Amino acid sequence: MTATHYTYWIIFALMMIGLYAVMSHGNLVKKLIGLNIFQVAVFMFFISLGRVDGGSPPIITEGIEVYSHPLPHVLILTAIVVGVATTSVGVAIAIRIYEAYGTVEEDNALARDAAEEAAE
Amino acid sequence: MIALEVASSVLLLAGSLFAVTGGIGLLRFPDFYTRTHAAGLMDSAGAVLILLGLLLLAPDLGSGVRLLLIAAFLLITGPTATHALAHAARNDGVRVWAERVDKKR
Amino acid sequence: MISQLPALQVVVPLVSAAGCVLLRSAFGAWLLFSFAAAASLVTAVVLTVQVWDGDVIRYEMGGWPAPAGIELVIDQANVVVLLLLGVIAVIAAAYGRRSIEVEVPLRRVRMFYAALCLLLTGLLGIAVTGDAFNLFVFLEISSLSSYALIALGRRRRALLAAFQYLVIGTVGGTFLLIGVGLAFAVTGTLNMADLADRLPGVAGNRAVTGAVVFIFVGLAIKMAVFPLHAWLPGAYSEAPSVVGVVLAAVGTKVAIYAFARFAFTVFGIDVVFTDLPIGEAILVVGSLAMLAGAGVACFQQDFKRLLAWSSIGQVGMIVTGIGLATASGVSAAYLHIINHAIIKGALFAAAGILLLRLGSTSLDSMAGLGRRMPLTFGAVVVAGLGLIGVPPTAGFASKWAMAAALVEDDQWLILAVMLASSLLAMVYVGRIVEVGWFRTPANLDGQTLQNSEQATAGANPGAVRVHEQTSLLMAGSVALLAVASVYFGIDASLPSGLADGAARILTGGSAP
Amino acid sequence: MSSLDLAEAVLLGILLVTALAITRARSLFVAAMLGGLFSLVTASLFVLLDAVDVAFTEAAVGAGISTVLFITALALTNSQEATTPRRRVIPAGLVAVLATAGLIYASFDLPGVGDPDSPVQTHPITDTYLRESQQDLHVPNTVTGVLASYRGYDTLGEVVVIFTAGIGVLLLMLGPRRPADEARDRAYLQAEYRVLRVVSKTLMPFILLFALYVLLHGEYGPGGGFQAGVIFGAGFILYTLMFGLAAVQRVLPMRTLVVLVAVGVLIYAGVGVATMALGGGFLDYNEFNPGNPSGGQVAGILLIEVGVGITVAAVMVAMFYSLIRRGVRR
Repeated sequence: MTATHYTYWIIFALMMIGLYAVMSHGNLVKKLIGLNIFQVAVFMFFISLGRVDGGSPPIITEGIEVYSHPLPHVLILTAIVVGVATTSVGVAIAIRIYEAYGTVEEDNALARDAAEEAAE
Repeated sequence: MIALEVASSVLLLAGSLFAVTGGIGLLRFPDFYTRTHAAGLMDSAGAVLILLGLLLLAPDLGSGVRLLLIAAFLLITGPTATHALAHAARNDGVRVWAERVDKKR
Repeated sequence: MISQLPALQVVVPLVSAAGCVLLRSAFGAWLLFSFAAAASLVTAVVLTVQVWDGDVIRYEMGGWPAPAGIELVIDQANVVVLLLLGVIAVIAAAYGRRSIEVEVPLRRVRMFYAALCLLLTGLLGIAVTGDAFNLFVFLEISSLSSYALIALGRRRRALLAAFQYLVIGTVGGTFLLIGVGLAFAVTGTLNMADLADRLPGVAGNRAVTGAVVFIFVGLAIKMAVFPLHAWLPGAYSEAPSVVGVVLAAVGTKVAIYAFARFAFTVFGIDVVFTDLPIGEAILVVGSLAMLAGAGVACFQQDFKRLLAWSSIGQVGMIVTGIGLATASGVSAAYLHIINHAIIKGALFAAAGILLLRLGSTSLDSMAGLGRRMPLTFGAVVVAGLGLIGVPPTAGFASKWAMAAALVEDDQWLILAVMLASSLLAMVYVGRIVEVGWFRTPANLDGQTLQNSEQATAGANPGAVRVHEQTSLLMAGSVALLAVASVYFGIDASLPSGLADGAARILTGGSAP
Repeated sequence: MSSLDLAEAVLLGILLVTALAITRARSLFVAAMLGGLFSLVTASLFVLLDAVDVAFTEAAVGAGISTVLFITALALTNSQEATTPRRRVIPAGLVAVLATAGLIYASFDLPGVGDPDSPVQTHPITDTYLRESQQDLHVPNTVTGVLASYRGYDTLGEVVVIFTAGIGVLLLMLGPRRPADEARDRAYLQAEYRVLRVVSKTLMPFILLFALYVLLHGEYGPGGGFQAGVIFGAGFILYTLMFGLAAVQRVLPMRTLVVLVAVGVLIYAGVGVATMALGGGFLDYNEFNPGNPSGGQVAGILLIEVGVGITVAAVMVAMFYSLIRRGVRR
């Protein structure tokens, strides 16, 4: 273990904040924003795995010998796209929920469903 | 060479000063319009000065041209964004700050 | 041609999805989906024949040898899943023809089929890949398409169910990603076979433990293992009927396959079951799931919800088999994957017919069903007997195999739990029979099926009327699955042959 | 501590503060804008960590698309959040703390950040990607090489994810357009937005040109089909904002967009099918030019990047169309 582990720990703290935001908030949009923070923190973790001290971006240039590892970059490019795809579908569903329930608070919507059920 | 570096440092420092002033303005100014002004300053003057400072240190022509292009782009979009913000605020009926509003608090 | 089959298995439904969007007619989209489904089934059958003797087919994507490139791996452990997916896709194509027409507005039908193709692509992609990160990508394809499909359910709570599934499913997917990242950090590779080679070299590493835990928790969410099951009842019961059939039959099963793949071939029995108490944890969780799932199912007022809770219990039983980590346990788990897919497929398909004919799937509306719709009711009862595990149904065959595996491992307590859950299954299936056979039907006039969007718009001019006739294709799909669930109980040689082969590959220690 | 480490620490600190501010903010507009800031700072951090391609994408997607999506969602729903019920706080906190504890436990056996002897750096594929790729592909940007060739199948999956999201959003959002919407469009056009219109009209060709540059230059510098698609889509979104939906739809009707979405996917998958037909594996670009494999690789990479760009741009614009149509309906 070296001193450089602090990077990991801050990244983990960011993950924790994101995960907490996803689960503790009842507002659907806020949940999605929290999900974004959580995912972006995971992306940082991957990117930090590819880093080499004294390295350069992995674009081969004459005179440069040490490059960071390109694989994590490739993976995270894909993962970023997956993340935004999820966000867009989530936003679409949230808008539909607002139109159907008149609220984007999960608890209110659940309560309205329960009331509907009781009325039946 | 040294003259270039000094000139560049001066520009960079001036740019940073604008950025910091803009930030302080954003926090301390009393209403939306003055804050937008501060933010616009940060955007245009601060960023462009820093880019010019970097331009003096540019290692080759390619980077220099890119820096110039970025500066030109910022000079167009920065004020436009500020304009759009102020315009939207005015359409939305945001009031301009006046001294007496402050005294009431 | 034959050598390209592993890639075609994924590419055909993928291209069909794009084709569905380009076509101008709903019928054309249906034809294309049917073609994709049939092609998947045929491909899966040919691949099964090729690996029947225990061979492993490796396919290098882009011509790059692994681990630099991505490889597809076909062996006995995943052809079972491919076959199931093919069969269920074909059933969905036959069943969906009418069901989608009724439940989905016409202007959305083409894209609906495109989304079904994508769901199939995603699930097949998970099954064939030999790369840990690629598995994540295809997991997300299948998840995204299922979120959208579930949200199209007729009631507004489908939207809420889809959103809840989206949030928890994405957290699960991201957990998987974290786990893959940890494994990558200590091995430098993402290829499953290469991971399996290099992980023993770093045994006892805390990062490997972390990788195991995060990957398994992530997949457990997708598998809906108790207590991470919260998304399942809403998602399965509110989805459009055809989506319910596909998800209930194969949705969680593919995640279970991925779980088994990671447990046995990537990390290996030594790391997962010997060094770490994962096996014990799975047994505890699986037992709780069996009891909780079956227990809660007994109190449901809605047929689909009852079935969904029953699925949670059945998934518990399957993971218990995997948790034993013995050849007979894994074989029993695979057998139950097959049988449960058929049984639940039949039941959800029957529920779709009820929705069409009765306008509702509540148990109350099923009163007197035995007299009004004897054939559908008969299929429900036959499949229900399979859930309990009454001989000679397929459910009996897999429960018997599971019981034998438990006895072999001296897990008497879990055997008792399994029997108790079967008793509970008898209670909830009994309720359905009681309602359908002994209660008199309520007045059904004027009930309508409403699209959630139309309902919220206030007026509902386009509301679908209750149908007088059951479509032949839908009834045929249900009948086929119900008959299969009995046939595989009487002659279990095909499913047990497949399951034994899978168990041999997974627990025999051979590379993926 | 070098100046780079210092910059990294400062950025991480800003990220922590921003993340906390996001969870605390009651106004969702504030939260959404801070989310954009979070992504932008993350992009800067990625530059420090040598991941320029990822930084480019994160800035375009995280700070750009995601923020637009959230703002649209807020415009169509509520912008204030209710207070969090206390019963949610404890289980959420427990799970978050447990997950983080697990990660920190695992991190004690992780190699240090930047360690040149870590398993990741010493694995043979590192050499394949950084050295051998220069003979096999002749693509200096190894990220593009790995993305489009070695792991081209993953990237196909990525395009399919975008495609799926597009299909999903359209399925959920599409509705018929009503006469009242057209009237509202006209009213919008009469509003005073002259400065914005002139500026965006002037910038439009440059934005599209830049998108093409990013697409074609992806083999030599940061960029590629995905980033190009985002920029291209952003250009059209800007134009829509300034001149209204009706004006843009004359150039790019919804039906054309939907076709383009599928065409991009078909180009990518079609390249794979073509290589199969030529006798190679799926996406084995060597088959395009058996005499000169690296030439075939460059051609294949360019083709699939075009497919990616088309799908991404079309999906973005289609999503935006369907979202703002929804807004007009209300």
